[in-house]
Amino acid sequence: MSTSGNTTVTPESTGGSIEAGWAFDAVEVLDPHYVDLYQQITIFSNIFSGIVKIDRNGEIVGDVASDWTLPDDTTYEFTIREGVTFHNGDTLDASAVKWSIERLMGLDDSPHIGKVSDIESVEAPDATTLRINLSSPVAPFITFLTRGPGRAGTIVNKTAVEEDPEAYRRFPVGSGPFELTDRSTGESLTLTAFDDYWETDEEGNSLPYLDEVTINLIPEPSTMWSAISTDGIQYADELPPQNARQAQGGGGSVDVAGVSSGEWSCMAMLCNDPGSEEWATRQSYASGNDQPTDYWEDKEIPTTNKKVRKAVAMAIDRQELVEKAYFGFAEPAHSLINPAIAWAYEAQPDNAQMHDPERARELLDEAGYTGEPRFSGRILGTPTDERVMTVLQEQLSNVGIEAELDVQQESSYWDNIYLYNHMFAMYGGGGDIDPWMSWWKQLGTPTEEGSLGAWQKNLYSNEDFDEALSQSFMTPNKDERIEHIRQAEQYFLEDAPFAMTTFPLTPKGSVSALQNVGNQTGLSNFHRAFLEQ
Amino acid sequence: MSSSLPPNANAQQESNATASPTDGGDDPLLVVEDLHTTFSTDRGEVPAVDGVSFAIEEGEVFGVVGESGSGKSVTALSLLGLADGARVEADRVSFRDEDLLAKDERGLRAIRGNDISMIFQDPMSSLNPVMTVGEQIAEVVRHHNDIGESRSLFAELRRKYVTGTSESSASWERAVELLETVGIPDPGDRAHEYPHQLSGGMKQRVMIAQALAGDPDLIIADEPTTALDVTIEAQILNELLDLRDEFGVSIMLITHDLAVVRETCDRVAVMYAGELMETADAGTLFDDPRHPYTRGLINSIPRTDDDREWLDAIEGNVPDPTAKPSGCPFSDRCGAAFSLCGEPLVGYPAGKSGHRTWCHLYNDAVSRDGDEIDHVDEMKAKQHIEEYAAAADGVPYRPDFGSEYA
Amino acid sequence: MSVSELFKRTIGASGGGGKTFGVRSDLLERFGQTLSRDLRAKIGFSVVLLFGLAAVFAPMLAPYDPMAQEYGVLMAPDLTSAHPLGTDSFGRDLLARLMFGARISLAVGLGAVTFGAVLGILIGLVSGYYGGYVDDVLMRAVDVMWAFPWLLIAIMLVAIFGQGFWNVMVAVGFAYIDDFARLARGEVLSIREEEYTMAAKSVGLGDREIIFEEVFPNTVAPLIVQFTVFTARAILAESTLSFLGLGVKPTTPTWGALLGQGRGFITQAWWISIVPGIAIMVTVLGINLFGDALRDAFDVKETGET
Amino acid sequence: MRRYVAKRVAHAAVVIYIVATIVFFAVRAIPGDPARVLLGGDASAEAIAALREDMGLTEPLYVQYFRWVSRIFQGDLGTSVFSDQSVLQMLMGVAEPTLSIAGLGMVIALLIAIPAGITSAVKRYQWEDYVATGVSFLGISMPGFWIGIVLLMVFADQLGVVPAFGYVSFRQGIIPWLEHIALPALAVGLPYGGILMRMTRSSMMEVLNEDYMRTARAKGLNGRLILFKHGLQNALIPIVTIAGILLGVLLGGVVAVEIVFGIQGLGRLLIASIERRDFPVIQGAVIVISFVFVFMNLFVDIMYTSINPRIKYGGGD
Repeated sequence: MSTSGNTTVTPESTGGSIEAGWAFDAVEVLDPHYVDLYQQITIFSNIFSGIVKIDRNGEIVGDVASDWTLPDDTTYEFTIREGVTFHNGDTLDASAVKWSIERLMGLDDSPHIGKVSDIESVEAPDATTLRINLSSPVAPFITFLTRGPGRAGTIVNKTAVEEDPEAYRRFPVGSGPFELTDRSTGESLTLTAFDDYWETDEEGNSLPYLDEVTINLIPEPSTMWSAISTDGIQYADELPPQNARQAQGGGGSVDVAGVSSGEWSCMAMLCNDPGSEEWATRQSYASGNDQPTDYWEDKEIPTTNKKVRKAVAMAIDRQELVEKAYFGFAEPAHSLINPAIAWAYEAQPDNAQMHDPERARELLDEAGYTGEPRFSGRILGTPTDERVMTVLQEQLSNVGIEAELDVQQESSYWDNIYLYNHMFAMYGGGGDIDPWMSWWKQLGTPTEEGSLGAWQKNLYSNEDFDEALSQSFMTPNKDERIEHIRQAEQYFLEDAPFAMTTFPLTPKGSVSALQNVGNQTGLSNFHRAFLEQ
Repeated sequence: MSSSLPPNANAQQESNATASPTDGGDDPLLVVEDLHTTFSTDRGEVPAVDGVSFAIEEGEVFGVVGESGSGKSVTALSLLGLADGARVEADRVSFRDEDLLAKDERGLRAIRGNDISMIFQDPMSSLNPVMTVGEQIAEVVRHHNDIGESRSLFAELRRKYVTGTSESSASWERAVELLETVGIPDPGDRAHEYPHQLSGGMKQRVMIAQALAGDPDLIIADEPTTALDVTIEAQILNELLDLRDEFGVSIMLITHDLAVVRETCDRVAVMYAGELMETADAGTLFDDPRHPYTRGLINSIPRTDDDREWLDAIEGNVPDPTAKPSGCPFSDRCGAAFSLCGEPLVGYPAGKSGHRTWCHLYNDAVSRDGDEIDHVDEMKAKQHIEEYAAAADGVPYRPDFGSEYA
Repeated sequence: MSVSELFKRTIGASGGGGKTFGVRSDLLERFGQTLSRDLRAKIGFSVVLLFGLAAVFAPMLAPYDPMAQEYGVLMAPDLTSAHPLGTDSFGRDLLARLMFGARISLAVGLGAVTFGAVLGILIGLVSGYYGGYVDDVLMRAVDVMWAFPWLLIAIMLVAIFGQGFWNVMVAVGFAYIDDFARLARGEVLSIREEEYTMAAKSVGLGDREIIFEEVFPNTVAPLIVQFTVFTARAILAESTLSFLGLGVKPTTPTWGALLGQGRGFITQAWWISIVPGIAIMVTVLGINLFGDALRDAFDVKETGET
Repeated sequence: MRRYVAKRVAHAAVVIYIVATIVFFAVRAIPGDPARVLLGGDASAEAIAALREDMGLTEPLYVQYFRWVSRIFQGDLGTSVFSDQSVLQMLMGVAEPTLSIAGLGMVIALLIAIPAGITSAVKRYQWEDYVATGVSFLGISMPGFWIGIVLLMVFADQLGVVPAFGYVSFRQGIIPWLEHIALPALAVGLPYGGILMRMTRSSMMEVLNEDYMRTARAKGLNGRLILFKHGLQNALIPIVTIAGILLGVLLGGVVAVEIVFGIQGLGRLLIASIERRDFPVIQGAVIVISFVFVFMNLFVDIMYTSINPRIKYGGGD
């Protein structure tokens, strides 16, 4: 299950407006250089252009850049289209893109500044040429430049930003197919078709087809379902999976597509004692806490044993998890690379994490955990993880591991996770369209300088793995890069720092009349969507 | 009927024959015969009023006196159908020859406040705290006089909650006039005040004004002065008497205070435990009290010429209404109780017209010296009782007293 | 049950029968009478007893482990089947979960009100008895408490102290402190001037003795009624908190949590949220009926105090 | 009267100030760091420290407190940590749906409770009484949000007579506005109405036994007039106070109901803000809620004087 529709579909007639629902309680920021949440990305992708974008097959293609080349490993040269304008009428040329990138480079408080930290210089020798020079090769760099989810290459408007940077965060001006024309606090946003949008369809009709899209914020899953099943809205950015399954089975008027937005989910297992000599200081590079927790003093941490971690990974019945916790809207995850990264994804690589409770028990026996229960540990998670945790608890108990669920509100979750006082923690990522995004900060050995291991949740360290990561990061050549990625993946599977669970799919719902919404990598792009008469 | 009938029994029958509708002028204003008011409670039937008969003449002040719980208030409420939850039965309750018991709620409403109005004991709680006194009087005016002011629910509610009652309306003007009549200074301003802004005496005057507002023929004043200071009490009583003189209205004055009776009433009925003990005109009752209970009551009044060391209190308590002794309800407290007291009570006439005592001491078959019994001819006495009872039973009771006022 | 226990204890503390300094020893008797005569009391008491017993003996009576997941998820209720009240979205038996949920919901409800009552009554007694600036200070504090809508207090407390049985209990109970304080104070003020308190003072009893041995026993009747009514409300409050995800522990079955979990399935599996809702309704209704009967029996005037 | 109102307003202001102070310190006692929430869970320690500094969270608590207080007195509730919007503006945005639901809920409650309570009292121990009492018992025995769920199921999902979600401002039309808030208002109004109905019933029963009601009958007025002209206002006197006190119950109910119906109101904002530790918004919301609560009660008290002429505030002006 990935994308639906195809680019060559054209409508018999155009126009019309739709109501859409976003499962979100407050959009707030829409300035792409600040946006951090996927629901925001799916909205602004309709408002902005990027240097490049992801097409419906998951490939990176040009957006305002018609083409690009890599003269060497550290230089990107883009050809910028002519005749592109911002919603306020400003011309979008190479210098406008240059300004946009340089703006992000100067935003200390942006979560995306890291994506442009290797840029040495940006040049715009003429209106259609943009050159970016990197200080060292960065293989995932091009993915950072997609309008969404990359964000670094999403082009903001100089005039509007300089006029009122505060207002711009909430009410941005872009150059995408729709312009934001109205928003009321927390409740709804109106996207109106941008008349001067540069792109046309294959028959020369101007895009977008729709006149207006009203985005309603409907954080309540059940309300979302009520809304779309009674035609109160025509599109749901995210349906509750249980209702999505109902829609698929019931043959009603709602079409559902389960799409991967580069999401992966796992249970991170504490690999080292934060209070140990080796980690006391090292953990602070990730957590920022100088004083490691003394929670584990005089306590045993079974998961520091590789065999135990592998056993836990084998205890998980991913198919059951998909059914029970996701109502089918997920794929079993046997390794870390998610299906949205089509070019690197392998469903079951060698040594993949497979359900094998027998072997799990053997491994636990070998590790010396033979009691009843074999051992007990706490799983940290947020309320959204609750269903998964509940199923996991049952599955772990089947191999003799007693798990206590510790469900915390998100903010307390983040406080707790960097204390390293839970043996297990629910963890994952989204919008990961390059393998680098899923493991560089998450699993590299934390260092005092640089981003490697900066997000360590479970104090994993393997020098060989680190080396493989570095290689894959510095090799833009896809074929060579994949070698390094496979290598790193094998270290990951051997050490099992994460017990992988699933690659969640986002159920996107639309009424039958609404066609051709672009759902690649979990987006909800309306620029070619139309209403059937 | 034999000659052994008590002489007055004959008289009753005769005068009854003369009481015809065309002869209303001679008729009493209100006639009550054999009134029974019974409450049903968890503990059984409570006969609050148990066979009471009396009549009130035009222009007279008729006192009903008794201890609390003797049934005097219930008697009054029964007349107007205001005794909630009670079963009211009587041989006759007629007002100006209209049968009050036969009337439905609607018919009674036309009587209440219009022909018969009431003044209650506690003016504090009996006036509506959230309405101006003027409006409380004016609404009676409106409802019982055709003065061309709408009295529909809607109009009344609008008056109360929205517009207020117009000062120039006839009803309001009349209310102010009535306040003046009952002796309230600055009646125009006072009419706009709420009850809590007035003193107790003033409030009772308001009650009186309200009672007058429908031009009634009879005002039932239920303990009108009990809640008031003694000085105010006299003023209010005088006010009532003045009104009687001025408007010729009859007053039924219910009180537990014999001193009040002596000063205001023309005639008096003494009640005990829901039954009549003695009726007489006021002078006679105090000069020649015959019933031991009446005498007890009178003796318990402090007097200026008192040389007694102790006031004579009546020993004991009013009997539990669900467990009254048979016969005379007072017998268990009565110092003069004797063998006949368990027999059904009948009213024995005394020398003076209208004086009647419900006490077997006055049975002809009892020979005595004062309250000292010499001899009782039981047989003859019981025969007498039966005869009196038979005379009262089935024959409309025509009180023969009060003819001097007729 | 607990009401009558509390009842006996307070009556017992005041010296049992007899009319020492005006203590009403007839309350227990009236309680018994109410129970035997009043239909409301009978129904209410039976319902509370039924749910109470189901809660206490849940481990023995429940047909399944409340956490055990069966693969055939979302089973509709069918009274003749193995799952008479159906199963939830994990295939867990709802009847079992309901019974275990009753443990938490009832315990939190009772505990919360007990907490509020103990603190509130203490404040009210002290405030009413001493008067003066003690009264001023305490009542201002109560005023401040009152200016917070209860849910706000509860949410803040849970946010600060975290989720958990005791925390939720305190959070819910906190809202009742001011009501009990006001009620107790009012009762004390009306009793303080009465003869038996004067009498107690005149025979040289100390303040504490007078408060706890003379004044308190005389405030018992309205407090018991209040206690009953608030227990009903506390159960509702707990369910609201759990529904908002701020209850005992997200994974513990409580009625409110069951309801909250069922909300997402309303269109496919109405029973998951309807059944616990009915359980809440019936229990609270039972308690309310019982409280109402008690109110009549003890002749306590209805107040709208929350 | 004026003096009394001034005194009460001053008193209310003090209460709100204390409430606000308590909340100021209470929110800072909530574990969790707004800087981390804002920057995302994986933000670097330096970035978080920098932001904390920026937000003034590194200063001593008393400095933060006094700065905050001085701003409050200038009518500045601060800016949201999360959205950079003015807190006042945010609150204004969400207050409308909440107040709409609470207001309509109260109207529904009163419209149900008062007639039902009166009928019940007048027809005591007759079927009307049993029906009304039974319904009110049901009302007070159900959680408001559950009533909401049931209503949503029946009227929105099954019958489709009203929209299932969201809020439409009354500025966009009264009918759509009512359609959107009818069910939520009913859900908050029913429990509130249940309590009020029972109060009305007992209050009315008491009034029916009052001497002045007997007086009114003795005046020969008809039953309905006696009931509505003489009885109603007296019976409402305690109800008004109670209605004010119960406002807390109602406001509490709105929070959960907003969530059921997916309405962006004050309650939702408050809960979301607590979840993301948005201190200024939490503080602002609490101040606003206490403000509404305290002043509604003040308003109720003043109304009380107008329907109860016996009360004269201000020590015999």
